[in-house]
Amino acid sequence: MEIKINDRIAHVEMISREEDRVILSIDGRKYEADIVMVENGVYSLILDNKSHNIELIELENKKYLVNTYSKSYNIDIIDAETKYLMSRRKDDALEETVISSPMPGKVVKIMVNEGDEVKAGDTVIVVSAMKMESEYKVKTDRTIKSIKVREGQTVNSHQPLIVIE
Amino acid sequence: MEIKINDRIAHVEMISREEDRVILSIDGRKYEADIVMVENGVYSLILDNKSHNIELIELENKKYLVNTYSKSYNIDIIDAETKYLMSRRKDDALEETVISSPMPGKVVKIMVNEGDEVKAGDTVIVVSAMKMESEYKVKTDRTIKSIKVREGQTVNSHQPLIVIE
Amino acid sequence: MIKKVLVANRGEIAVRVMRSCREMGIISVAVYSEADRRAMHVRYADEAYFIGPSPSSESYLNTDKIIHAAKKSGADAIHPGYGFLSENAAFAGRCLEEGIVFIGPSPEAIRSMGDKITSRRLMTEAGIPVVPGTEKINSEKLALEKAREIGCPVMVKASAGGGGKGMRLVKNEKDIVGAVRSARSEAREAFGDDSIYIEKYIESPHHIEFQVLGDQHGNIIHLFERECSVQRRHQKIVEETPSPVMTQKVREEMGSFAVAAARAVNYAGAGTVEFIVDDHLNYYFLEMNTRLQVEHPITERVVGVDLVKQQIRIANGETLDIRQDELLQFGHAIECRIYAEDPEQNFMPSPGVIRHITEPLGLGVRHDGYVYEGYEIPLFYDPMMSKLIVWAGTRKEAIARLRRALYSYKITGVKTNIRFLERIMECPDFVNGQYNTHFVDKNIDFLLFPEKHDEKIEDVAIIAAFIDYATKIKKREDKIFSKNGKSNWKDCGRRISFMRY
Amino acid sequence: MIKKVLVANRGEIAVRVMRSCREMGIISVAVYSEADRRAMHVRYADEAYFIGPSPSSESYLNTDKIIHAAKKSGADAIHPGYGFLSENAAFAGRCLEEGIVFIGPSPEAIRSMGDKITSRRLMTEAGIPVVPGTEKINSEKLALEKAREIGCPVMVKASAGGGGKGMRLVKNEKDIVGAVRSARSEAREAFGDDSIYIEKYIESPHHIEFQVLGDQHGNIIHLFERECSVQRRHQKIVEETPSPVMTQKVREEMGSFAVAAARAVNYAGAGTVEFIVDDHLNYYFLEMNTRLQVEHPITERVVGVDLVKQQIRIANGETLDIRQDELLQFGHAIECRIYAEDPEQNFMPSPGVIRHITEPLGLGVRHDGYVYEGYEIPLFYDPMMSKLIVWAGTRKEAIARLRRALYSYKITGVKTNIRFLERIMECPDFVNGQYNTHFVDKNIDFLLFPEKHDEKIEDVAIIAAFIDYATKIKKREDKIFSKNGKSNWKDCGRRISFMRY
Repeated sequence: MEIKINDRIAHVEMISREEDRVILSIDGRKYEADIVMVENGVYSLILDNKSHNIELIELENKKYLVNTYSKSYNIDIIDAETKYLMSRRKDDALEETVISSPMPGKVVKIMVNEGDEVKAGDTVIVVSAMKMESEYKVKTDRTIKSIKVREGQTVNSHQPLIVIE
Repeated sequence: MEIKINDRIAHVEMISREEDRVILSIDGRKYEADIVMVENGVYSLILDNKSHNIELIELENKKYLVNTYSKSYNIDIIDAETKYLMSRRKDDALEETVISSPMPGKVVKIMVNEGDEVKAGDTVIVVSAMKMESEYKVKTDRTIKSIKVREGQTVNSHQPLIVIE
Repeated sequence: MIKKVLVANRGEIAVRVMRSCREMGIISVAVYSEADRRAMHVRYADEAYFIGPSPSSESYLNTDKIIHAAKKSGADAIHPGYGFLSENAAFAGRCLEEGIVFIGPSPEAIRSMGDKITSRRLMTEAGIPVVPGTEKINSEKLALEKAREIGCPVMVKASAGGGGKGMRLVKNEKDIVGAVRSARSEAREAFGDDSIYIEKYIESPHHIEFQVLGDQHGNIIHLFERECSVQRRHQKIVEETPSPVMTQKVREEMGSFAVAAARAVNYAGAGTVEFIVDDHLNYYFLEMNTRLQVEHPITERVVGVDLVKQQIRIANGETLDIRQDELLQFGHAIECRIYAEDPEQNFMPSPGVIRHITEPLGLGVRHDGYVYEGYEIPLFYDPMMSKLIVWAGTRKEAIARLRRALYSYKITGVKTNIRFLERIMECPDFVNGQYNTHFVDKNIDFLLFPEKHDEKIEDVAIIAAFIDYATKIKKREDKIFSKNGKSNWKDCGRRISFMRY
Repeated sequence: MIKKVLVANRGEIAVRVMRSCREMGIISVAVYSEADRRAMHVRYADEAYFIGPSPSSESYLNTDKIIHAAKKSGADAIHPGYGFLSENAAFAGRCLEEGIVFIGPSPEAIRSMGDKITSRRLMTEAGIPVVPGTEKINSEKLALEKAREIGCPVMVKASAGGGGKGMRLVKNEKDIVGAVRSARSEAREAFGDDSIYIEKYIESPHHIEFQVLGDQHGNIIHLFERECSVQRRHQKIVEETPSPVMTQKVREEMGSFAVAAARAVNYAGAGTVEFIVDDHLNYYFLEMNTRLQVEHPITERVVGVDLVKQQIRIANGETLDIRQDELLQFGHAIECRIYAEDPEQNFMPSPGVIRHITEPLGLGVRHDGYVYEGYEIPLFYDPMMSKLIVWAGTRKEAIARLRRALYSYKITGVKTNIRFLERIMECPDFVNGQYNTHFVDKNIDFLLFPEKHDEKIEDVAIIAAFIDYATKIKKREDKIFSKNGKSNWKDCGRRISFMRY
């Protein structure tokens, strides 16, 4: 099975599992670990007698945000089902793009109208959250396909704000 | 509906409920409260502008341990279903009694054998937990019907240890 | 005597004020907006009053609603915390009119110190050094004269200015005329007013402030300094006391000036006199904050005084029970502010639901927070979640302790600046006590990009995610199994457990 | 130099030791039993080694397994914490043999102080007051003579005794012969040995102890006293420093004796000299604990010294960096121990799964714990979950602060003694500082039965339970509804929300 961690794709195989003791290989390296979930979403992992605490947040099915002591990782589990879905999705890619805010906020200003042609670097929308305004720009020349929100509206994180093509 | 709190039976009626705002009556007293679950099992209740934090532990269906700031209460919800079951159970009551430990522990010693006749005040079993031994006695003259555990065994809280009749 | 205090604030400071109230046997009253029904200050308070919609302007900044709640609850005093109405002279005056004690200085003191020009004049009159500078200037000749007087480098600033517009840094006298000319033209363009003024430019400024306490009977003391130069975008993020650059002589001088500054406005209450200090320990009055500061706990820790209790006692009309010569700085304290923000995305706020918290504990650690597991940080207010304050006998040990505390401090669900703060504690400039307000900019690469790519740690992350996934798959399978009555998982588990010995 | 420390312990003390290791840049190694895989010390440590089954005798008390783990991990030192192997001279000796630093005193010091008779003799030789008493006595005549010498009241105790058997309190001289006779007969019956000894009976005993630190170069200091008289079943539950009954003169005397006691056994490390003190401040050496005490944090707080770091430095062979005359007691600290137990059921331990914790925070509060939400307190070890330590400028304020902290300290899932501790803080005898080791027995009614029946609070509990029940019923109904596609709950919710303004 494959697991994507940031930009790396690792090959992972379970060799054995007996209760908390697991043996597995990652990209050919063999690991023998003792792993238990100690709190909701928090694992204690003892590997070569080193003690690790790892926090897992399941963002969506098979997608995790994983915090080790020093760093956060985005991890995707790529099992057979995911692979199949990925192969099907490929054709649709890049057809349209959605601008969204990574965090919830309030739409301060919409700088464009539907149908507008915008240049690379143009700001299309300004969203504020917690005393700070963020400007969202397009990276290449595009056309505004549709505007999904109105000024003053409260929006969730990752909610589509503007669709460009 | 009736709610049993320790030894008191209170009559409770919901008058209205709109989101977090509830109006209800308890033994004829009318309460208008703002109540929300803030954490898993923890309620914040504002009643006449007094702020209360109440922790609920559901021991089993319709049975709660409720902690207010100053005190713990055992609360049973007595709805129609419960009443029906209670009326049915009445006949079976007092037929046999189970001796159990309120906390998990280890059986140190069993002082009786099945079939033994014991006198009021006799110790039948000793259970230890966390450096402390507790002796369990019978309150009236009884006969040992069956012994469910053996010496040295680890037992859970409320697990039947000895059945007497 | 104050018996019931309404806290006109939210977040950690509201809880912190209520804690001291509780210790004094005073009933605490919370007010809350729509977004804050579940907030900790509402849960912690004895009483709670709803005051309106989430935006501060319709709730925490709404004087009428707060006064109304105070009246309804029978509170005899209002503590404003910091921010919101804490430096609002009109609100302080309104409390007076309504017969409610405002736990803070007089409206006059707030007003005088709130106005840059008035406070500068008052301080100059009281003999307190201010940043050398001029009044409005309209002639290039006068500008040149004044710049010579002050000595370069100087800043030319537009009187009507803001946002850096009409501002020029002049390092050599010969550039002054050109700078004045272009600043005026830019100011005219931007603000329709081309008057400018000149101020000495402090090259490596430290932000050092002194805590003061004054009672209503004219007694004023200072509780030493706080070094607040670790800032990003003019926002303090780490504060410490004593300041690593301070000397005993300068401390005493600045302390006396801080007391004099407070005296100049008949200050009663807790306040902070801010100075700008250069590398040679030349210091200039900057402003006075007429309220409790976010960073007050480091003073509390090193001096051993509960500042909120002192505020309440002073508001009660009591005489200060601490004498200046009794005070000493015992050991070293550092505070850092924990924000829900993403340092890697230009410190963008990261509101959301707190999934899991592990709070740092133990020797020398104070933690003033208000978020809890399951709590959703609202969009409407400041993203600061908590303050971590450590104390130790020495600065070196305090830094080690803060690193230890940050190491075990975990908040998931939102992004935080915890790792960024750890990097500050590892940064040589900070460790050596050699920093000024340019610290973050100067060290930003060190602070932001600490990690080497470590495949071993990646593998650890992979193991955890993989096991979580595999466990879920297994559970799903077991469910199907057990429905067919064929599961022998338990037996298997027992056997393995047995085999471990 | 010590670079890696194995902590041969569990629970809060293991975590506490590791925290100081982390601050010193020392790698920490945990050992754990079967029951402790999920314990906090395993999670907090840098490394973790499994050492065997849950019973202590097969894990934490098993010298071989611990030494083996130390060797395997490459630890150069072992910290024993308190309890378990901390006062085991053989274990300390074994570490020496294996070339591992034992962070504690020499085996000889442990052995001397561990034996009542040896330590009593050594102390007497060093001129330290011990409880007046006799050696073994086999004649009634001698007993009478000695009892006269000591002065009534006296205790007659069986030499081989234990559990109160063969013990007699004698208040009047005339009763001495009868008491000796019956004690001997009872002792013969119980232990097959009828020798007895006589000791002065201290009527209102205070348990006061002094913290000492000695290095390997003969420097020994004391860090003042701790008052530990609040006990139940000889188990301390609340400790404070300074002691409310202490005077400066007696403090200095006792401190000198504590140092002398340590010097008598060439003590190196942190240790505690326990005294029994009567109401007139007559004091007698009781015993020396040759390890860190549970209650060490109150000393740390008031004196400003990290005792674990000092232990490690001393074990490193460093010279003490603190001089006696530099030390002072700054303010007042109180510790209370939080147990998983049921005060209303004769303090029966209450193990179980921790459902929910709200930790007290803020000014002057230190919290040393190890349990977390979802953690199951094992059956095999001590039921102490944490220690709450508060500091304030005065004793009165410290009590108020501890009450405040206990108020907001919540642990559900297991029963705790938190309310019991709050009652101690409200109890007049404690508040007035007028208590001795009889405190809990004397005030048990006050401590155990605080609540008046309050129907209003019952109603609050009823509301919460009722709403929880009703919400569950509603959810079940909604589920059925929504399956039929008929739910209009959301619209309804919106309408009501709108109507709130």
